Amino acid sequence: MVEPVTAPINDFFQPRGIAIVGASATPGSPNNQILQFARQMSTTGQVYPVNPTKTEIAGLICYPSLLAIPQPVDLVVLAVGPQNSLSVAREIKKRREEKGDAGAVAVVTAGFKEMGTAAGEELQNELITTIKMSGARIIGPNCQGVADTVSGVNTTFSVPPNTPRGGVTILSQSGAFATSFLRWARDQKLVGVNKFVSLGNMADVDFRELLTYMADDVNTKVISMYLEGINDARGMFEIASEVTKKKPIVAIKAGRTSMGTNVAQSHTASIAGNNDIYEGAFRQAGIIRAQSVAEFYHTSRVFDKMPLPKGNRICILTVVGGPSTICVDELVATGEVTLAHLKDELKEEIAGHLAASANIGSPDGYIDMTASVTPKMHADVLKLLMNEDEIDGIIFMTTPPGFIKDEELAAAILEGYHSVPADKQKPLLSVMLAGNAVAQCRTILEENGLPTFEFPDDAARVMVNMVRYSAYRQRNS
Amino acid sequence: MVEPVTAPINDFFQPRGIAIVGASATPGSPNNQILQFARQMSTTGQVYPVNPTKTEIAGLICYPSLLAIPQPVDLVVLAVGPQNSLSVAREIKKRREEKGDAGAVAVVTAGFKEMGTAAGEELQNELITTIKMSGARIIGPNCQGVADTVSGVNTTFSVPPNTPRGGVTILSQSGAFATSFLRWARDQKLVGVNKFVSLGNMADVDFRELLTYMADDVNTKVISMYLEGINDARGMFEIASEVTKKKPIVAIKAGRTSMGTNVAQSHTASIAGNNDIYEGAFRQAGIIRAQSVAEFYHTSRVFDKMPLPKGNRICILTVVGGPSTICVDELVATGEVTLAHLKDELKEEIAGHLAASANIGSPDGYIDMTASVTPKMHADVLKLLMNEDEIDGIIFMTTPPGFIKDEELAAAILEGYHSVPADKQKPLLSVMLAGNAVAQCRTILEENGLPTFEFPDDAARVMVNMVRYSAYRQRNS
Amino acid sequence: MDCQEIIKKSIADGDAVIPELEAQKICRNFNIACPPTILAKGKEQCSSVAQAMGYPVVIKVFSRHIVHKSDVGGVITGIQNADQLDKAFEQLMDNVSKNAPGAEVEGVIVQKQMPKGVEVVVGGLKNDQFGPVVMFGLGGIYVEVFKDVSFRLAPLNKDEALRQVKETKVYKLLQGVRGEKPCDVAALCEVIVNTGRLLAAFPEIKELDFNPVFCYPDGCTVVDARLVLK
Amino acid sequence: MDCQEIIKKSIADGDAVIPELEAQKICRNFNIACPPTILAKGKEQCSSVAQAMGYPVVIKVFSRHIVHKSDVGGVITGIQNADQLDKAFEQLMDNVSKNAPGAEVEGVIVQKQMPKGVEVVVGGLKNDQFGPVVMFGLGGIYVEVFKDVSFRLAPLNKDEALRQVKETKVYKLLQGVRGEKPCDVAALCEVIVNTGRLLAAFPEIKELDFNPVFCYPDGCTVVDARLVLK
Ligand SMILES: CC(C)(COP(=O)(O)OP(=O)(O)OC[C@H]1O[C@@H](n2cnc3c(N)ncnc32)[C@H](O)[C@@H]1OP(=O)(O)O)[C@@H](O)C(=O)NCCC(=O)NCCS
Ligand SMILES: CC(C)(COP(=O)(O)OP(=O)(O)OC[C@H]1O[C@@H](n2cnc3c(N)ncnc32)[C@H](O)[C@@H]1OP(=O)(O)O)[C@@H](O)C(=O)NCCC(=O)NCCS
Ligand SMILES: [Ca+2]
Ligand SMILES: [Ca+2]
Repeated sequence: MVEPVTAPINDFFQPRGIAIVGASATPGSPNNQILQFARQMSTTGQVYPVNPTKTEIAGLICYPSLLAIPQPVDLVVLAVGPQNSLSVAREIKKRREEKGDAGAVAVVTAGFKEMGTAAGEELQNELITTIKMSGARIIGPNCQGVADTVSGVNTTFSVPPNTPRGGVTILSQSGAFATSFLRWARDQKLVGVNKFVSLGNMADVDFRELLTYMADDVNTKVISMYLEGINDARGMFEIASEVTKKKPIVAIKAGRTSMGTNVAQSHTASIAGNNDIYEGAFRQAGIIRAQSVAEFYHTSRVFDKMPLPKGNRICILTVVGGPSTICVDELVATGEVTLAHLKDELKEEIAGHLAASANIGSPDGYIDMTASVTPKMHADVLKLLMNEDEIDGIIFMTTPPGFIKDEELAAAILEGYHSVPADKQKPLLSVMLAGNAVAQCRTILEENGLPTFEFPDDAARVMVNMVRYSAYRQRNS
Repeated sequence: MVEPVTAPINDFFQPRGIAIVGASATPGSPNNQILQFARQMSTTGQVYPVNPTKTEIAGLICYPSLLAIPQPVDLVVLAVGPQNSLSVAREIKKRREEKGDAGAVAVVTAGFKEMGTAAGEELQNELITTIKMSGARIIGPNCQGVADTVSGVNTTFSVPPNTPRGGVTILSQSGAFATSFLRWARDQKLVGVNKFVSLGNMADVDFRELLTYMADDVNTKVISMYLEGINDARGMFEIASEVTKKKPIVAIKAGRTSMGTNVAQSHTASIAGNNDIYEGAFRQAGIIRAQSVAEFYHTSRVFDKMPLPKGNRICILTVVGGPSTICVDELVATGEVTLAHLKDELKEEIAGHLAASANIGSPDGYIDMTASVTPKMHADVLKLLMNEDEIDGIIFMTTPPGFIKDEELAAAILEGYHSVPADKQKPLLSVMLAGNAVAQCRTILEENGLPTFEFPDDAARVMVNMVRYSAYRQRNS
Repeated sequence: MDCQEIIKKSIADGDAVIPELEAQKICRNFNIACPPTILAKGKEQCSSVAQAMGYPVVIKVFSRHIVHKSDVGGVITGIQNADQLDKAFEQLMDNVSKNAPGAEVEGVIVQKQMPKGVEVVVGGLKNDQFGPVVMFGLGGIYVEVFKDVSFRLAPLNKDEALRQVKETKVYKLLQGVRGEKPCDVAALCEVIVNTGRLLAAFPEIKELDFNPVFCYPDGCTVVDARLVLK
Repeated sequence: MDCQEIIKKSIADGDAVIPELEAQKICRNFNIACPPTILAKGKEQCSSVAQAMGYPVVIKVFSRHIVHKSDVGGVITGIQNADQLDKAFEQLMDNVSKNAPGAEVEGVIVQKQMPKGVEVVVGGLKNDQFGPVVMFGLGGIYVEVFKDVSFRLAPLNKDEALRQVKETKVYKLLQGVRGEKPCDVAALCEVIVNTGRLLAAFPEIKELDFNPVFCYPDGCTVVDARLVLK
C-alpha cells in the first residue's frame, strides 16, 4: 500500500488522463455533454468514460469502474448522483492507494451542503473525508470543475471546446455566472480564456490555493474572480496581495447589501458592514473590484488584451463631440485619472492631418476629429498619440460613419496602434457607439487584440481601473 | 402678399409634402441618403428633390428651385452648403409669402455657430432671421432634423426607414448619439421609435416647444432626451414638470464634471455646480435622469414597453442563485424599492410547481427555481406572481440552460406574463445572462413587448427608475 | 423700512452684503426665524437689552468699517450674566480699538445666544440658466468638504422641500440619532420654502447663505443670515 | 501592570469595557497619545494634580458602579482655575450622590481638557472572516450618519494607513479648509498603524473605538478610548 501523498493542484490542469465517472450515452444530457466536451478539448485523447451499464460511449471504450482504467488517470470527474457518490469516492481512494494517481477530483454532482439540510451536509462531509484520506484533492461539489484551453482539459458541460484562448483565468463560486461571461463574449470574441474553475461548495480546494497556483502559471495573465462569500477571507486576501504584485486580479462580489444589523458595543462594529471591510481589503490587496457586471467583464478582458498604462494621463480621441463628455465625466470622477496635456508641437502635427473644423485640445487632452474623417486620419492621429510619451492611454470613440467600411476603419486603427515599438505600447480602448451595428469592425479589432466597447462610460471605468492597478504595481515592485 | 403667420410645430411631423433642397444624385452621399430615406419612409410619396443641376433624381422629378414645386410643401430640408444656404432661405421666405406653406425647415447644413467663429455665428443669425421673418420655424442648423415612423417623415441620413415603430420619441442635441441608440437596439429590436428629433444648434425650435408638442402627441409614450447644455433651463424644466404628469421623460446629461470653479461670495454659490442644480431640477420635474448610457437606453425603452408599477414591492425570480444577489444589491441600494413579501399561501402554491431544492422566499420576495427548470415551471410561477396584487413588479433572471429551446422559454415567459387581465399588468424585466448567445429568445420577447437585459444590475436600475416615476405620478395626479 | 427699502439702502451704501440687522429684518418679513437681536448704543443700554432678552447672550461690534468682526476680536460669546456682560463689553471695545484703530464704532449688537441644534445650511443663488435656486444640506464647516446638499428651483412648496431634505444624509441626523429627539423638519421645510420666496422676490439678491441654521425639536433658527447683493 | 495584566484584570473583574485609565495605559504602551489623566482621591489631591497638569481640566467621577458617567452628572468640563475646580468638585459629588445614590465613589479622574481639533474616529474590530480590521473616518456624532469611513486589515504600515485616510472625505478637512493649518496626517497614520498593532496583539480585545481623536497641526490625541473585551 502506497502512503497517502497530497496531490498537487497541477493535477487538475495538466492531468495525464481524465476519467468521467457517470458518463452518459444520452445525447444532450449533462453527463454526455461533459464527455463530449472533454474529448473535443483534449489534445492527447486520454479521456475515459466510466459507467457500469455501458461498454462503449461515443466511440470510446467505457470502463465499468474507475479501477478498471489501465492508463494513468490524474483527474476524476465525479458525475454520478449524490446517492452513488460515496462508492465512487471509495474507488478513488482505492485507485490512489493502488496506482498513486487519481489526485484531482472534480465533483460535479449537486445535492450536498448547498441544500441547507443536515443530510446534505453529512453526505458532503463523508464524501470529502473519504477522498481526502487518500491525499486526493477535490474541487466542488456542486460545480462544473475546470477547463484549460492550453492543456486541453474540460470537465464542464457549458464551456464550449472552441472557447477562444487568451490570458483570462476565471475563478467563480457560480458556474452559471462564469459561463454567462463566456456566452456574453462569444459573438464578438471579446474574451480570451486560459483557465476556468467553477469552485462550487469549496469543500476542499478554495481561492487561496487556486490563486497561489495561478500566480506562477505562465498562461494566466489576469485572474477574474466571482465571489459570494468565503470563510477565510483574511487568508485569501493575504495571498491575493502577493499575487497582485505579479498579475492583476479583478473581482466582483455578490451580496453588497447587508440585510441584517450588527449588534455591537462600539460604533466601529456597528457600522462596519461586511461589504465595507471587503472594499478596504480589495484596495489593500491591490485587487480591482468591479461595481457592476459589465465593468467586471470588460476590466477582466482588457487587462488581458492591453498593456498597463505607465501613468494616469489619458487622451480622448473622438468623432462624436457631445457624447464624449460622458466618457470624460466618468474618467475624471474618482480623481485618479487626468486628461493628458497635449504639447503645442503635437497639436500642430495633429492639426495637419485633420479637417479645419477639428477641435484639438479643448479641453486639454481632448481631440474631436468631427464627422469629416477618413480611415487615414484615424491612422495618422493614432500614430502621433501612440508615439507621445506624455500620454499614458487613449480612449477612442466613434459611431462609425456609414461611408467608412468596417474593415477599413479597423485596419486604420490597428495600423495606428501598431506603429510604435513594444516599449511605447499603451492601452487603447475603442468605443463603438453603435453596438452590433458595427459588429464586424468590433470583431476584427477584438481578434487582433484591441478591446472595443459599446458605451463610453464602460471604457472610462476600465481605464480608471487600469490606472489604479498600475499605481499599485508601481508602489509594489 | 400673405401676412407672415407663425407656422405650427406640427408641420415638421405631419407635412403635406417634403422638399429636399440640395438633394444629390450621388449614391452614398448624405444628400442622396436623405432623399432615399425620405422617400422610403413616406406613406404619401410627396417627396420633392430640389437641385438646379438635375431634372430627375432616383426616378423623381427634380425641381430647379423650391418655388417651382406645384404641390403643397410643409417641410423643407435645407441641405446645401452653408455658403448657398442664404439663397435657399430667401426662397423659403418667398414661397411662404406666395403660397403660405413651407412652415417647417430642417437645416441639416453644418458650418454655423458651432464653428466657434464670428463668421459662423453671423451666417447663422442671418439665415435664421431670414427664415423666421416669414413665420417659418427652424430645427437646426447642424442637425439631422426629424423622423416620424407613423406619419412617415424622415429628413435624416441615418435613421433607417425600417426602424421599428414604438412609443419612444427621441429628442437629442447630438444626432450621432441618438442614431447610436437606434443602431445599438437594431439587432434584437430593443427599441420602438415614434419620433426622432436631432436639434443641432437649436437656433429656433428648442426642447421647450418640442416637449409641449410631445406632451399631447398620442403616439409618444415616453420622451427620451439627450442634453448637453441649454440656455433657458428653467423654462425647459417648468414645461417638463407638466409633461411628466402625463408621460415619462428620461434624460441623460453630458458634462457632469465642472472643470472650472465658481467665484462666489457665498458657500452656496461656491459649491453649487451646474450638475448639482440639474440633479435637483430633474428630480423636481419628475424627469428620470440616467447616470450611464446603458441606463438611458434601457430606461427609455422599458417605459415604452411596460406598464408602470403600482408600488415599490418587487419580486426576484431566478434560476441562478448567486448572481441574482447582484440584482438585489442594486435594487435596494437607493431605498426606494423593497423586496415584495410573499404570503404563505403563495409560497405553497409556488412550491407545488418547482423542484424540492427550490428556494422560495429566502430572503422574502426572492425565488430561486434552481437549474432544474422546465419551460412550464416558468409559465406556472409567473402566472402566480402576475396574479398577486402585493407584488408590483418582477425581475426574472436566467442563463438559459442549453436543454431548453429559445422559442420554448420565450413562449413560457409570454404565457405567464399574459395570463392576467389588463388591470393586473405589472412590469416584468427579463435578464438573460448570456447576451447574444440567447439572441433568439431575447428577440422573441422584445418583439412581443417584453424587455430583456444582459446584466442584472441594469435591470435593477431600470426598475428603480420605474418605481421612482410611478411615485412621482401618484403624487401628481 | 420694508425689505425693498433695506435693499435699496444697502445698494446705495455700496454694500456687497446686507448688514446683519437688516438681513434679519428681511428674514423676519418672510417668516424666517432669527435669534432676538438688538442694537445698543452704550454699556448701559447693552445691559438692559440683555436683561430683557435673557441670558446667555453674544455681543458683536457694530461698525460699517469692520467687515470681519471675529478677526478683530469683535465678537464675544457665552455671556451668562450682567457681570460677565460688563467685562465682555470692555474687552470688546479694547479689542476693537487695538485691532481696528481707525474704525468708528456705532454701537454693539446684543444677540440671544442660541442653544446648539443640528447644524444645517439653507442657501440660495441666482443661476443664469435656472434663475432662483435653493440649496439645503449639512451645515457648519462641513459644507464644502462633504457637499451633502441638494438643490431645487425656487419657488417650491413644502412637500417638495421635504423631498429635497430627504435627499441628504443630514436628514438622518434630523430624525434623531442615539436617542435624541427628532428635529422639527416641518419648520425647516418652511424655512426652505420661505427662502425660495425671498430669493424669488428680489432680483437684487444674488446669493444667500443661512449657515448655520440650528434645528430643534420645536422649530429652527437662522443663526447667521448672509444676503449677497448683485 | 503591563497591558496583558490589565486585560486579565478587567476580564477577572467582569468588565465588558476596559476602564478609561487602564485603556489609556494600553494606548500609551502602543505610542497612542491620550490626554494627561490622573486619578485623585480627594479634593486636595484633585487641586494639586490639576495644578501640576495645567488648566483647563475636566473631572470625571471614578466608580465601578457608574457606567454612564455623563448621565449622572459625573463629568464636568471647562474648568479654568483652582477656584472653579473647587466648585466643580462639590457639584460633581452632589450630582453623583443625588443621581447614583448607591454608588461607591473611589475617586475623581482629572484630565487635561484638550483644545478642539478636527474630530476623527479610529476604530477596530475582530471579524470572523477577516480577523483584526481597523477603521478610520469622520468622528463625533457624524460617524453613523455619514459613514465616511474606510477599512483595512491589520496590521498595516504607514503608507497603507495614508491611503486609507485618503479614501475618506474627512481627509480634505485634515488638509485644512478656509485657511486653517493642515493637520499632522503622519501622526494620525501612526495612530492607525499602532491601533492595528494593538488590536492584533490581544485576542481578548473584540472591538475598539477611539472617538473622537482630535487632530492638530502637530500631532493628535485620542480623547476617548474605548476597548471592548470578548
Ligand atoms: C451529476 C448528475 C447530473 C447525475 O445525475 P443522475 O444521472 O441522476 O445520476 P446517476 O447516479 O443515476 O448516474 C449517472 C450515470 O452514472 C452511472 N454510475 C452510477 N454509479 C457509478 C459508479 N460508481 N461508477 C461509474 N458509473 C456509475 C449510472 O449508471 C448512470 O448511468 P446512465 O446515465 O447511463 O444510466 C446529478 O446528480 C447532478 O448533480 N446534477 C446537477 C449538476 C450541477 O448542476 N452541478 C453544478 C454545476 S455549477
Ligand atoms: C449639407 C452638406 C452635406 C452639403 O454639402 P455640399 O454638397 O458641399 O453643398 P452644396 O451647396 O454644394 O450643395 C449640394 C447640392 O445642392 C445644390 N444647390 C445649391 N444651391 C441650391 C439651391 N439654392 N437650391 C437647390 N439646390 C441647390 C447644389 O447644386 C448641389 O448639388 P450637387 O450635389 O448635385 O452638385 C454640407 O454642407 C454639410 O453641412 N455637411 C454636414 C452635415 C451634418 O453633419 N449635419 C449635422 C448632422 S447631426
Ligand atoms: Ca453553480
Ligand atoms: Ca450632431
